Amino acid sequence: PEKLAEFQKKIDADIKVEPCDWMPEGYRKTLIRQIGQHAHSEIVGQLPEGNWITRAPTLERKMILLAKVQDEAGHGLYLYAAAETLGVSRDELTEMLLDGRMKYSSIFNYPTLNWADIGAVGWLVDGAAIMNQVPLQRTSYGPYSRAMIRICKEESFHQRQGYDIMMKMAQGTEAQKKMAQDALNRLWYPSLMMFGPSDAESVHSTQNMAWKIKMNTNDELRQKFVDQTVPQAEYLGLTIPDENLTWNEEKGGYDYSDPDWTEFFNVLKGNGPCNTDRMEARNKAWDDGKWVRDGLLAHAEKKRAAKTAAE
Amino acid sequence: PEKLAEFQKKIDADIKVEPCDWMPEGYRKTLIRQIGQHAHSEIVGQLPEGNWITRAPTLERKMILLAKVQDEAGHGLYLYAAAETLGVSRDELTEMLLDGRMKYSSIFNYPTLNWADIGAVGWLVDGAAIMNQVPLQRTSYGPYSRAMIRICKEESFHQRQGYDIMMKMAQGTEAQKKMAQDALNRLWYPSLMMFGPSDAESVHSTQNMAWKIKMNTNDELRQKFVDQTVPQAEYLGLTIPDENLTWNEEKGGYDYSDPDWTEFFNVLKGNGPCNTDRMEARNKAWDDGKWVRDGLLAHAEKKRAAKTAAE
Amino acid sequence: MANVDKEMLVQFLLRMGDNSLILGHRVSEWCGHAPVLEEDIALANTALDLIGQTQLWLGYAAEVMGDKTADDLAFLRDVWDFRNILLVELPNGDFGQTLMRQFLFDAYQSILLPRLAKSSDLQVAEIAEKASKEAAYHVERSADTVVGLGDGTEESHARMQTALDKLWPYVGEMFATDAVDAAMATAGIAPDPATLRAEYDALIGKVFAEATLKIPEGDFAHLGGRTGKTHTEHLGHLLTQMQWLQRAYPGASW
Amino acid sequence: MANVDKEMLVQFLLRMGDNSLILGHRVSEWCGHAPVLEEDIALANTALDLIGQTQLWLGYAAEVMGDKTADDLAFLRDVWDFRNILLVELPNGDFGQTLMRQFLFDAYQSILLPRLAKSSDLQVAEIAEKASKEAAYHVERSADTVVGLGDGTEESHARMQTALDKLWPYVGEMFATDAVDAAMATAGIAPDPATLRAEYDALIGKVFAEATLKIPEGDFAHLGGRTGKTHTEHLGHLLTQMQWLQRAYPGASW
Repeated sequence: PEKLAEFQKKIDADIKVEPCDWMPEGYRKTLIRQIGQHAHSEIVGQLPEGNWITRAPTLERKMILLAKVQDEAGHGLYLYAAAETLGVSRDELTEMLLDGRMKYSSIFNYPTLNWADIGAVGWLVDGAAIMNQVPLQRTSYGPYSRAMIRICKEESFHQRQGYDIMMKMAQGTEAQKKMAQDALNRLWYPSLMMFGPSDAESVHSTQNMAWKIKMNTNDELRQKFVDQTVPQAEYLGLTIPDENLTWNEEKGGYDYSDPDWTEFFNVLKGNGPCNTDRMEARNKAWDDGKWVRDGLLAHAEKKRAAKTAAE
Repeated sequence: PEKLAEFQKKIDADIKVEPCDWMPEGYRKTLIRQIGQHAHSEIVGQLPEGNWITRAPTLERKMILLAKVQDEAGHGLYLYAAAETLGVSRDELTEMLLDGRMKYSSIFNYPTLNWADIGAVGWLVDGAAIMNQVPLQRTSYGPYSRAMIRICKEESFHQRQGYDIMMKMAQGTEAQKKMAQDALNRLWYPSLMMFGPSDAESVHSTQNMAWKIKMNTNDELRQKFVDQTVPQAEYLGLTIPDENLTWNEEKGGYDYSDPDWTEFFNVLKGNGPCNTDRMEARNKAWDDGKWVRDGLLAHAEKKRAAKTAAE
Repeated sequence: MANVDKEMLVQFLLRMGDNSLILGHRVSEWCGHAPVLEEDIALANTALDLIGQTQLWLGYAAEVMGDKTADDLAFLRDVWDFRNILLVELPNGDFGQTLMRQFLFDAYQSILLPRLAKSSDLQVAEIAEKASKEAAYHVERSADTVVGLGDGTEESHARMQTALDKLWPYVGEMFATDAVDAAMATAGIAPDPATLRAEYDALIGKVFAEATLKIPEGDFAHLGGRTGKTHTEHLGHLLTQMQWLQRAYPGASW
Repeated sequence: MANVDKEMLVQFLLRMGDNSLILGHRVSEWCGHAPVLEEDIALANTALDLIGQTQLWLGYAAEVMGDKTADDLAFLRDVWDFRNILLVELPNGDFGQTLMRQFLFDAYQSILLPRLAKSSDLQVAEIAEKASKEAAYHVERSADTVVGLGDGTEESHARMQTALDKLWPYVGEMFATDAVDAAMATAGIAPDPATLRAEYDALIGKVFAEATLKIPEGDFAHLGGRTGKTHTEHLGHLLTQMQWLQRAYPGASW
C-alpha cells in the first residue's frame, strides 16, 4: 500500500517505470495483455496486406507493400521485447495467441477484397492505430513508451503511403474509383470500432488511465479520428458511408453514426469474416515451422558445446 | 510345350484368349506390364490437361476438357479391370506405379505451357495413341481387346476436339497463332517418341508380335503418324519443326528427322521436365486419400456385418 | 420472361449461375488428385454438370441484360459483381471438407430446383427441370459419401465432424431472404428461400444422424455473398486463375 | 551502352531481371507465414531487395528496347517471354526448400555480380555494384541457415538433404552457355557463366560440408528457362496472380 502510493506518485510525476522497478501486479498484468495484444495485431496484421503482395499492380507498389509488412513484423519484435521485460516470453505469448487466450485487433478479421483495400488499410486502419498510439508514446512504462515512439514514426509513414494509394485510385479510371469507394464502404465502420466500445461500456478504464496505460477515452479518440478523416475523404472525392454525418458547430466536430456493436462483439467472439482464416494461417505457420525452430536451436547448442569444449 | 503350341495355334486362328484359359507365364507378364502401363498413362495423363482446367478460356471449353479428363479416368478403370483378369489387383498396380517399378507414357512428363497445348495434346498425343491402339483392338487377349474397342471410340472423339482447338487458335489472333505454333514446336518430337525406339533397338518385339500383343512395328506406326499429321499441320497453316521433312515419292511417305533418343532415355530415367511433379502429385493423392479409402471400407464392412447379423 | 423487375431477375439468375460456376470451378480443382479413381470420375462429372448449369443460368442472365454472353459474365466480372454464396468459394480443404460442402449445397439444390421447375418464368422452369435431375443424383452421391466417411473409421469420422463444424456457419446464407427473393416469390418465379429451411433441416438431419455426425449448435451465419456486400479473400484468388486467358488476351475467340 | 547487338543485350538483361523478379515473387509468398518472426522479416527483406534489383535490370532492358517500361515487362509478358532459370520459378515447398533454393541462387549471384560490377557497360556495372552488396549479405544469411538446419536435428537434416536432392538438377542451368553469353563475354559486358562454375562449386562445397549435406551425384541439368525454350508448369500459375491487376484493368495507373 505504501509502495502503491509511491508508485502512483512516480507516475503522476511522469517518471517512467522501468523493468527492474517495483510495480503492482495489476499494472504488470494489464501491460502484458495490452502490449501482447498489440504485438499479436502487428503479426496477424501482416495477413490481410500480405494477401495482395503477390498481386501488387506495379514493382514500386510491391516494394512499398513488402517494406510495410516487414515494418509490421519489426513492430511485433519491439513489442514482444517490451513484453518480455515484464517477465513473459515471446513463445508464451505466441501460444496464448494461437490457443485463443489472447486477442489481436479485430480489424484484421475483415478481408482485403480489392487493391484499394491496401490503400484504405493504410489510410484508415493505420490512421486509427496512430490515433490510439500517439498518446501511448507518453505511457508510464518505459520500454513500452520507447517502442511506441519508434512505431509511431513508421506508422505515420505507412498512413501517408496508404493515402497515396487512395489518391491514385480516386483519381484513376472509373473502376479504380469504384474500388476506392468500395474499400471505404467496407472499412469505415470497422475502423471506428478500433477505438473500442463507448466509454460508458468500457471496463478498467479509470484505473488504466490513472496508471497512464490508457491516455484517452475511446470516444475522445474516435471523435478525433472522424474529424481528421472526413475532410481527407472529401478531398479524395469519396463518400463516407454514413447518412447521419454532419458538422456540429457547437461541439466543433462531426456527428456520426455509431458502428454496429453487435457485429463488433460477434467478431470478438470469433465470428468475423476472417477469424478462422487468420488463426489457421498463424497456427499453420507455427506448426509447420516447428522443425525449423528446433533445427536452428539444436545447431546453436552444438556450436556452443563445441566452443565450450575448445576452451 | 504341347500346351504352348496349342496356344499359338489358337492365336494364329484369331481366337481370343480369355481369363480362364491357359496361357504362358511370359504372355501373362507381358500383358500385365503393357495393360498396367497403359492404365497408368491414362491416370497420369489427367495431370497435364488438368493443369488447364481451372484456366480454360470459356465455359464450353471447360466442359469439353472436364469430359475428356473424366473419360481418361474411365479408360483407366477399364484397363485396370482388364489387368485384374490376369490376377493382379488395381491397388498392387498402383503401388508399383507409385514406387517406380512400373512406368507410364513418357509424353506426360512434358509440361502444358499454353492453352494451345491442350489442343496439341488432343491432336498429336491422342493421335499417336490412337495409331498405337487401333491395331490393339485385334489383340489376342479378349478383355484387353474389348477395352481397346471402347477406348478407341472415345479417343478419336478427343482427337477431333483437340484438332478443333488448334483450328480456332491457328485461325485466331496473332498471339493465338503463336501459341499454336509454340505448342507444335514443343510437342512434335515427344509425340514421335510415343511409338518407342526404332525397331532395330526394340527388344521382345518378335515374341510379342507372334502373340499378337504387339501388332505393328514402332517404325511402321511412326511413319503412318507422320504421314497423317503433316497434311493436317499444313491445313492449319502451322510448320512442323523439322527442316528435313520432305515427301518421298518412292516410299509414298514423308522422310522426317528422328527425335533425340538421348532425351527419350533421359526422360525414361526420370529426368523429364515433369517426372518429379507427376509422381509427387500421384503420391500425394494416394497418401492424402488413405483415410478416405479406409473410411469407406470400414463403413462398407459395418454395413455388411449389420446385414449378416440381421439375416 | 415473367412480369418482374429486370434488375431483380438478373440478380436472381446471377445467384443461381454464380453458385454453380464457382462450386464447379472448385470441384474441378480436384481433377487428377482424388483419393480413388472412382472419385476422380465422380468429381469431374459433378463439375461438368455444374458448369453446364452455369451456361444455362448465366446465359439467361446475359439474355435479360441484353448485351452480354454467359462467358462475359463468367470471365469478365470482378469479385464485387459475383453473387454466389460464400460456402461455394471456400477452398477445397481435404476431401472430407470438399464432400461436406458438396452435400450441404446439393441438399439445398435438391429442394430448390424442383420448386423452380414449376416457376412462372418458363425459361427458369426449363433450366431447373434439367438441373434438378442432376441435383437429385448429386445429393444421393454426396450423402452416401458423407455417411460412409462419417460412419467409417475414427479418423474419417473426426475429419467429417471438423468439416461440418467449419462449414456450418456458411449454411445460413442459403436461407437469408432479401428484396430480390421477395420479388421472385411475389412473381412466382422462385420460392422464398426461408421457406425451404424446414425441409432442408429434415433432409440433412437424417443424413447426419446416419453419418453419426453432430450438427453444431448456434445459428450464426456469414452473409454477404449472394447480396454482393462482401466475399471471402478466396474468391479473388480463384478468379485470377479462372479468368486469366480472357483477361490476358481480350477479344480473342477460343 | 557497350558495342553489342541490342537484342542480345536485351536477352541478357531479361535473364538478370526475370531471375530476381520471379524469385522475389516466390519469396514474397511467405509473407506472414514464416516459422519465426525473424524469418518473416528476413524473407520480406530478401524479396524487397530482389524486386528492387528487378526494377533496375528490367528498367534498363526496357530502355534498350525503347518503347517499354519495367512494369510492362514484368506484368504484360506471358510465360514464353520470360528468361529466368527454372530454379527460381519452382514452388516454395517447405521452408527448407525455400532456403536451399535461396542459397543456391545467392551463391551464384554473389560470384556473378562482383564481376558484372566491372562490366564494360557502365549501366550494368552500376546496377551490379548496388546489387552485389545485397547479394553478399543474402548469401551470408542463407548459407548460415542452410548450415543451421543441415547440421541441426535429424529431421531438419533430412529435410535439407531432400531439398538439395530435389533442387540439384536445376543448378546446372546457371552455367549453361549460349550465343547470348558468348556475345556478352566478347563485349566484356558479362563473364561467360561457365567460367564461374569452379568458384561456385568451391563456395557451395564449403557450406554443404559444414551443413553435413551431401551434394548429389550426376550432373543432369534441366534447361530451357534462360533461353526461353521451355518453362515449368509453375510459372504460368505464378503469372496469373502476379499480373492479375494489370491484365484485368489495362491502362490504369496505380
